[in-house]
Amino acid sequence: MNGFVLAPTAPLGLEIGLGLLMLVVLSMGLFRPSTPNRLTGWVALIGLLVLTGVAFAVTPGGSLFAGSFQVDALAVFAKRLFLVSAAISVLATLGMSSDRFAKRGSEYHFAVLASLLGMLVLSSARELILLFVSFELMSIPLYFLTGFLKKDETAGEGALKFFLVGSVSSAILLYGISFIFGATGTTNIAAIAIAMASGSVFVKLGLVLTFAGIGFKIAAVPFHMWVPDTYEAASTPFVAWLSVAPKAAGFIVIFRLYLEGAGSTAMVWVPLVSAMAAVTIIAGNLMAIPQKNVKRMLAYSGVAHIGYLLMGFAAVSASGTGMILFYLVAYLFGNMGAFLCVQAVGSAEHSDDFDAYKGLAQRSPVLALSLLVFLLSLGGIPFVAGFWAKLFIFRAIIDQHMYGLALIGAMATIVALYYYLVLSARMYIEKPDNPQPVPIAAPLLVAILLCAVGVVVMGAYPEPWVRAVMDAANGLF
Amino acid sequence: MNPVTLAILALLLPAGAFLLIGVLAPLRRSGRPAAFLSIAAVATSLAAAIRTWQLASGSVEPIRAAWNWLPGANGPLATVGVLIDPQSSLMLILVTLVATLVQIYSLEYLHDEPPAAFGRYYAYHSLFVFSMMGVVLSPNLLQLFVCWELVGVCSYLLIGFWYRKPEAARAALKAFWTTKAGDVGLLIGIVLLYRLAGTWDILELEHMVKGGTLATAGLGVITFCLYLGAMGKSAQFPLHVWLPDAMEGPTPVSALIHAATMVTAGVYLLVRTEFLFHQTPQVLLLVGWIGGITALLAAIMACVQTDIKKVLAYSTVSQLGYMMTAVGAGFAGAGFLHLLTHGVFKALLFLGAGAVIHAVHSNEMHDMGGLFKRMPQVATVFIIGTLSLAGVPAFAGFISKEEVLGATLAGGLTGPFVMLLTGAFLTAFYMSKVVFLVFFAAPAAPGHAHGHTHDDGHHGHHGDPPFLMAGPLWILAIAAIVIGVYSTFFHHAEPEFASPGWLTPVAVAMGLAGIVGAYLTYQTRTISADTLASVFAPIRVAAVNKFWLDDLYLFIYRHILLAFARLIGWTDRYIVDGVLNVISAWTLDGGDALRRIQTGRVGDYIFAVAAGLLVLMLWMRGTL
Amino acid sequence: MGFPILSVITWSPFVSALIIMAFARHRPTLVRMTGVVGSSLSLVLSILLYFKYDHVANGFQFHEFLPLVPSMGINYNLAVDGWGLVLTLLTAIILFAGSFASWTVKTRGQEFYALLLLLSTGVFGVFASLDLFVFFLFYEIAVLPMYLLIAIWGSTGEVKPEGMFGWAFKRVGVGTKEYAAMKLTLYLLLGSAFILVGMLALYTAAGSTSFSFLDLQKVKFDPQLQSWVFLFFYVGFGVLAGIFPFHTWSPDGHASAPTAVSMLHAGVLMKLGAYGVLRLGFGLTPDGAVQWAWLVGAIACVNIVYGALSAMSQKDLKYVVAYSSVSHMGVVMLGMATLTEQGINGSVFQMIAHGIMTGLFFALVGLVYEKAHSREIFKMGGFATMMPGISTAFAIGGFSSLGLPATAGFVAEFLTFIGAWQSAHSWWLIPGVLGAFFTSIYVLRVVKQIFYGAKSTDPHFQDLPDAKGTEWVAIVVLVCILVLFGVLPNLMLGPIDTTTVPLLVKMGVMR
Amino acid sequence: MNGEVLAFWVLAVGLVGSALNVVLSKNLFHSVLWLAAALVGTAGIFIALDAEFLGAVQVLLYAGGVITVVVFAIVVTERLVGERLSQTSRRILGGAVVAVGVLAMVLNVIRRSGIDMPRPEMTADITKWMGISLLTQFLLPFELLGVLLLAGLLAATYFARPEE
Amino acid sequence: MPLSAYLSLAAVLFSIGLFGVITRRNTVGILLGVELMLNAVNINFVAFSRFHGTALGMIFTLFAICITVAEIALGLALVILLFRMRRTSTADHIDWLKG
Repeated sequence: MNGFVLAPTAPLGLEIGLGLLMLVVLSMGLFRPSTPNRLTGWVALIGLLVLTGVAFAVTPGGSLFAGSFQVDALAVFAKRLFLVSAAISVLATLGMSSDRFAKRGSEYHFAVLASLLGMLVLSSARELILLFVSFELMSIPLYFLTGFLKKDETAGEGALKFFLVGSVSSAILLYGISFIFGATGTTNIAAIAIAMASGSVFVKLGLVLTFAGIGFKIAAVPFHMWVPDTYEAASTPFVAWLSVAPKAAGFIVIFRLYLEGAGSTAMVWVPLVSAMAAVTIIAGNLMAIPQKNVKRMLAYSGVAHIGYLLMGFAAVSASGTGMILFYLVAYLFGNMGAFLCVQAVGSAEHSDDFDAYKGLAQRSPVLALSLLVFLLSLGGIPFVAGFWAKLFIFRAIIDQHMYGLALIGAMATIVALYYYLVLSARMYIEKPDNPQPVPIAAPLLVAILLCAVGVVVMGAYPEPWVRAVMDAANGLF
Repeated sequence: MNPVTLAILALLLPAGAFLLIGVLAPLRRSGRPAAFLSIAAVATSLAAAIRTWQLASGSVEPIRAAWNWLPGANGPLATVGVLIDPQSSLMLILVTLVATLVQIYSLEYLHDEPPAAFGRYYAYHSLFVFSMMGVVLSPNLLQLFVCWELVGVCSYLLIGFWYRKPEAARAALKAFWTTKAGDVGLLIGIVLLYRLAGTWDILELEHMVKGGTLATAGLGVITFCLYLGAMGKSAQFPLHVWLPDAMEGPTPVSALIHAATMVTAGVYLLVRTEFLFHQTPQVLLLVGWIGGITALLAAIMACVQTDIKKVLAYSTVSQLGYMMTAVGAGFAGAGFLHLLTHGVFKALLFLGAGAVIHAVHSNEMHDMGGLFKRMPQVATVFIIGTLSLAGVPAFAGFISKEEVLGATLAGGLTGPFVMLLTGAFLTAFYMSKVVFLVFFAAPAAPGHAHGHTHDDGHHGHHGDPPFLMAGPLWILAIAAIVIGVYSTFFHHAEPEFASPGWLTPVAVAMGLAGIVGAYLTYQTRTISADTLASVFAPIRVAAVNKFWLDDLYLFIYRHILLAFARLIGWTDRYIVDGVLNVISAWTLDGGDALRRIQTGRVGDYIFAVAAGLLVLMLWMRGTL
Repeated sequence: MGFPILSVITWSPFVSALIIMAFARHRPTLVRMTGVVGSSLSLVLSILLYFKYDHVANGFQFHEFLPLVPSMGINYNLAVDGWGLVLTLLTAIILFAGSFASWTVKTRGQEFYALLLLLSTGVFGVFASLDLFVFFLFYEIAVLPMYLLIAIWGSTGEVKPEGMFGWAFKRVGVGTKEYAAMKLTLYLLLGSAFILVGMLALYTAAGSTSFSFLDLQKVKFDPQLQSWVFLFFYVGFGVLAGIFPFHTWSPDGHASAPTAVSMLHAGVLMKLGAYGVLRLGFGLTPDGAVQWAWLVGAIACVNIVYGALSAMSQKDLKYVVAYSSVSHMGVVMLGMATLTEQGINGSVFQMIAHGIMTGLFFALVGLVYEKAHSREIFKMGGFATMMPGISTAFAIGGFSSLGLPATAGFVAEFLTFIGAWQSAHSWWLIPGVLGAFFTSIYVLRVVKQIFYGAKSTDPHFQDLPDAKGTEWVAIVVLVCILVLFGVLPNLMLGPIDTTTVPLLVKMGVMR
Repeated sequence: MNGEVLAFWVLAVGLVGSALNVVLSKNLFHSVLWLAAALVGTAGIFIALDAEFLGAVQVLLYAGGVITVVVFAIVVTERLVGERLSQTSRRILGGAVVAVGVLAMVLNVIRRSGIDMPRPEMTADITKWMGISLLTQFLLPFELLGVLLLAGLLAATYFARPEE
Repeated sequence: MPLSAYLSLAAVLFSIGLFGVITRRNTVGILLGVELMLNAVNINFVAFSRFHGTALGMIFTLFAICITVAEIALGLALVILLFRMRRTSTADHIDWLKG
């Protein structure tokens, strides 16, 4: 009998599981032990690993609430991505030295999981209300997580900026959604494509406004300005996650709203999006150049990466979409890895400045090599994941004959390589001030190596990943 | 053995010697063994050359053999091989003969050199002999060019043999650059020829010309370019400037390369391609005139030299002018004949001068004087050479000079003929001047000469040279006489042209007048040299200053070429690279500037979001 | 399939690099020996390859095939034709010489050898790849290690920030090795961005099914597409080939780089660029090539003369050699732009000739620098007395570079000139010949200044030793090959010609 | 002019006026009070649109809850700083341009949309329908909202709590 | 009143709110502006909902209001946190992170 009762909720299995995990984590906070420990973190990690395992076992199919929650291929793909990134982030957090993570671990991990819950639901949401609520559920814990180290002099500032810009953006987003709803009279996402096809101005206005809102989330220029400040202020393992997962979620929303079922009507966005992509790539890369703080540099470079992802959007094709997903996965490993390396160096040197990286190759060869690999991946160099990601994106837009955009993207890569190389030069060329090896907490090291393996494996053998992303993307068209 | 095998053998022996000496460092450093190897090789070559000539003179048709060198879709693009005909086999003998003698001579002449340098010298020599024979035997113009350039390199290396002397290093460079400038023309000519004719083979080309299948349009440019090459190698005005400086090299080198063989390669080239030049009479005319000018100007300059080698060098330039004039007149045979005889007696003169220099340790004539008593053998052979050069009957130079003069007149080149005739007088004059100053007159600057006398003990051989040096001198002297006597009295080859009867007496008179003039001026001092100088003051000044050509070239090199290069170098660094750096700097600055919009004030961030929203809406207003 | 000879050639340096990194830490002798063994293996197999190549059948041979990303049509597909054959041999020779020329690298020698070998794997791979994509991957491997190689082991020069752009010079730090390394790397990567875009354009235009050169070659692309794709290839690869005005990375980069890196970079990597233009530009977009030949040739002429004049004005020995590369690469580009059999043969042959001679030059400059600690031409003098071997080799290199017969340089230049005169733009001959003449001026001037003439009175320049021991290997090998190919050009020209002719037939400029 | 129209205009004028005061008032406290007025006015609009339940929610949650919290915050911060909070504005010109621009664009779209459909009659009890659908169709967002509020609450207390 | 009237009213309110968030220097002031914007959104939803004859928009509004409350609570907590640390609630003064 029980099986029958639970059966209808099967598509929600992951979310329910996550909810239970949240419950456990939260209640562990209620029974706070006298000596702070990181048990909640481990519990959260193990739970996440289990869920990740389940996610990889899930096959697409199944829907709930009259189709407003649907577990299609894209959703499954996204959920896996979110879970993996969250697991890596939580794993890396276990290596954090600040005892706040031990004392307030329950709140921290609850917030992470809550935000993750928002992402998981978001990836399946096919209905505007659900989409919006899950979007907000994803966002609000992020503000909290940004300010988590509230005793740090800048954490609050980062959180406040993130929050203020975020709430303005979400108001704009909601305003846009109201027009979309108004144009169709329904909150079903499938109706949007139909309304677009009929040439409804409200739905277009709504989508423009919504785009500004999502632009904030994915940090496209000029909606990106919170990014460097927030990244600099927040705890690094969290930033690693922040720089990847919510961005991916933003793109999932874009797929759902702008591309799914839209067919050729989606072409209307091409000029706008390509212009935005170009501006984002150029501005992001330029602003990354003069940075002295590696986290800020990575933040700006992350902005530039969003531009490449937008290029994939501008391609408006199954391959473009698929390649965004591929890029996101490559970016997940590359960017998270890079941030985790920053964490490793930062906790040893108490500085995220470039100077802290002097002679890293001679101090900790593994760490330096990992960071180099991540940087190369971000720079789009062959044999690491980022190369294929950029390549596929370029290929997608060249398929659409947008050669100029491809060229801008390709040239901007050179600028990006400049600052990546400057950092590499610090690591490999200069002599260390302090020849001691950098101490790295075991969980952090494991997380870094995981990312490195991901980057290299994807770079060496992209085929299965390509197939996976194309399976996920094909459903949209 | 058939002539081809012989010729190849002759060709490859010195090459083998060069490789052995060049690659086997111990052999090279041992000095004398290397020299013997080289001499053995070149002597064998001489024998092979003589045998080849014998065989070839029996055959009516030229003998040719060729192997593929550069591939091409439609048959080979270029071949290498040998072409044996009377011209090439005669020339081959000249080259190998002089080379053999010079190499033997050098054994003694350079015996003070350290063994390693000695070995190096013979390595270069072997390479030179190989290359020169390559030029001579070449059946096509490309191979000729290849060997031609190698010859140039050997010349460069041998002029710069005493590279520690800055003058030698500079002279080597100057020789290379000047001849190279001419070679640029030759190269262009060869390249152009390929498109026009599709072949470089001399026989094929000749066949085409005879068959009338060779287009004449554009041929003038080609022959002119070929002539440019010859001009550089054969030191024609205004590219003659390198040859006098080349005297910085060891004297045997001057004898071999800068008198007998290499410098005549240009003439040889023109002789070889005579049929082409006949298609382009304008170019031929140019060749004639420039030859005449060269002959005269060089003779004038020879008169004002005080360095014995320089006199001989200008004399060589002048004689090359003679040969060229004959070619330009349309009678290459005459030029070629002069080439052969000149090769013999000029080598003789140089080697003789070398013997003197070897004894005196100076090139300056005022350090010499009255040497006849001390070095009677050297003086004798030197006088034989001088008489040959002056065109005195029964000496080698006589008949060929007659031929040249006759050819010039027959070719209708009256202007050049007058120049040559004047030149004949001057030639006799300056050569006799050398003879009188060096061998007969009292030392001009006794004090100076005395300064040397106490060195005698050190140098030991202030008399006739030892056998190794004297032998070659005598062989050449005898050759000069034999050729002279044979051609003056026994063998009257039917000339291709008719010369007027007055020509021979006038020419001989010119030569004798020159000798007499020199005798009066420098031996008896009846005519004051100073008076002569003041009478011809303007010409003298010009001649002493080499007609300011060196200054002109130096100016072009320093103040035009190098200055322009500096300008380009500066442009590359500060403009071309500068623009790149500016773009880079702008990118960096752009990052800096753009970074400033990140004010840190959240109000600005929000403003950016709102403004971005407005931009999005404005952008999409067309579709809204 | 048999013995994967190409893969072994390509990957044996890589494996050596791995061995070095894994086992040879702080054991310099083992490092060197491993490097030499790895490069020797490549060399021996390349020579074997040359002899096993069926010169009659010609075309691509020694195919190796391994699916890599089948869904995109990317395969690991190696094969060589005549060009690939000779260029592989060239690479092997230079690598072999380079591994000896690096004998004296003291600091972090292990990493140096590893990077150097890694780089050569990239170069081998480029010449052997039939798959465009793998080609590109190898291309990147060949370019990237350069950054570290120059930035770590390079030398910093001196450039006065002057002129109206002086501020920019200060801003970017012109003259430092970091600057040189960065400029070189970024410039070349910029080029590869163009290549990538062009490559993808062809790939998609052909139906996105295969990156194979053989497949793409069969497609008749739209002329307009060809037109701009060719330009992309030209600019992209041209940057590496040092075309004006994108050549400025070359002098700075080569001057700053350590000896073996300069050898490999100027000797082989620049050829990669020219090879790319020829293989991809001419092979895949023939109409574009025909359309733009005038531009390629005109810029090549600028390169030749401009490079030579720039070289003439340099005071730093390495800069002279570097600028001479710019000039000589102009000959390579000019040859192909002629669209004639001789021209393209000359172009490829010049790749070989220049590769060898510039490798030789850099090896010698490295030796001179090692012994005299100076690259200032006009401070040195009379070195021939002390280092006769080096000066002789230098002179032979110089002769080759000025196109003296019996050295490889002559054959290359001569063929190019023949091609130029037969092309549609016969005036190209003039700058070409002029360049050769200018080369004779600057090269021999340098030779004279440094090696001949009176001995310099500078106390640093007394009692300098000649090359000794392993230092001879690179010099002797390169000199011998330079002369060998000059005397017997058919060794190389045979295979080259059999590849050139079908290309020209395909391009429709030859029956 | 019927009652609805009159109500609309009165509410509209009141709303816009109070909204302007919210953004222009020098005194932060006054701004808050004007916001309360605007929120109540909005509730009036809701009622005019037959959404009485929402109007009630608006008044209770917003005007009641939000304003209280804001006032509380202001009071707390004023107490901390010991003086009255006044506020000034900057970027007025830029803000005005952007705001007017956005307004113009939106109004233009509204004008051109031709959306003016007739206002249908109310057929069912909206409140009841809302209640039912919240627990059926919108159960999931409803649950998530609970999580969200919990997370928000946690976060707010975490930040606002003085140092432990 | 026609739908467009409600929509226009909402648009005006939204723009005023937007003006407010841009120009306000006090963090609380910015939050008030956000409230105005969200208010406008809610009017939009309700109006559309009413004219479409569906309650979906009202449900949306309900969610929006609740989320807004959570948001504003969080925001004010942050303001207090910042105020405690920096002694200011003027947004422009909170600019340690920049560049």
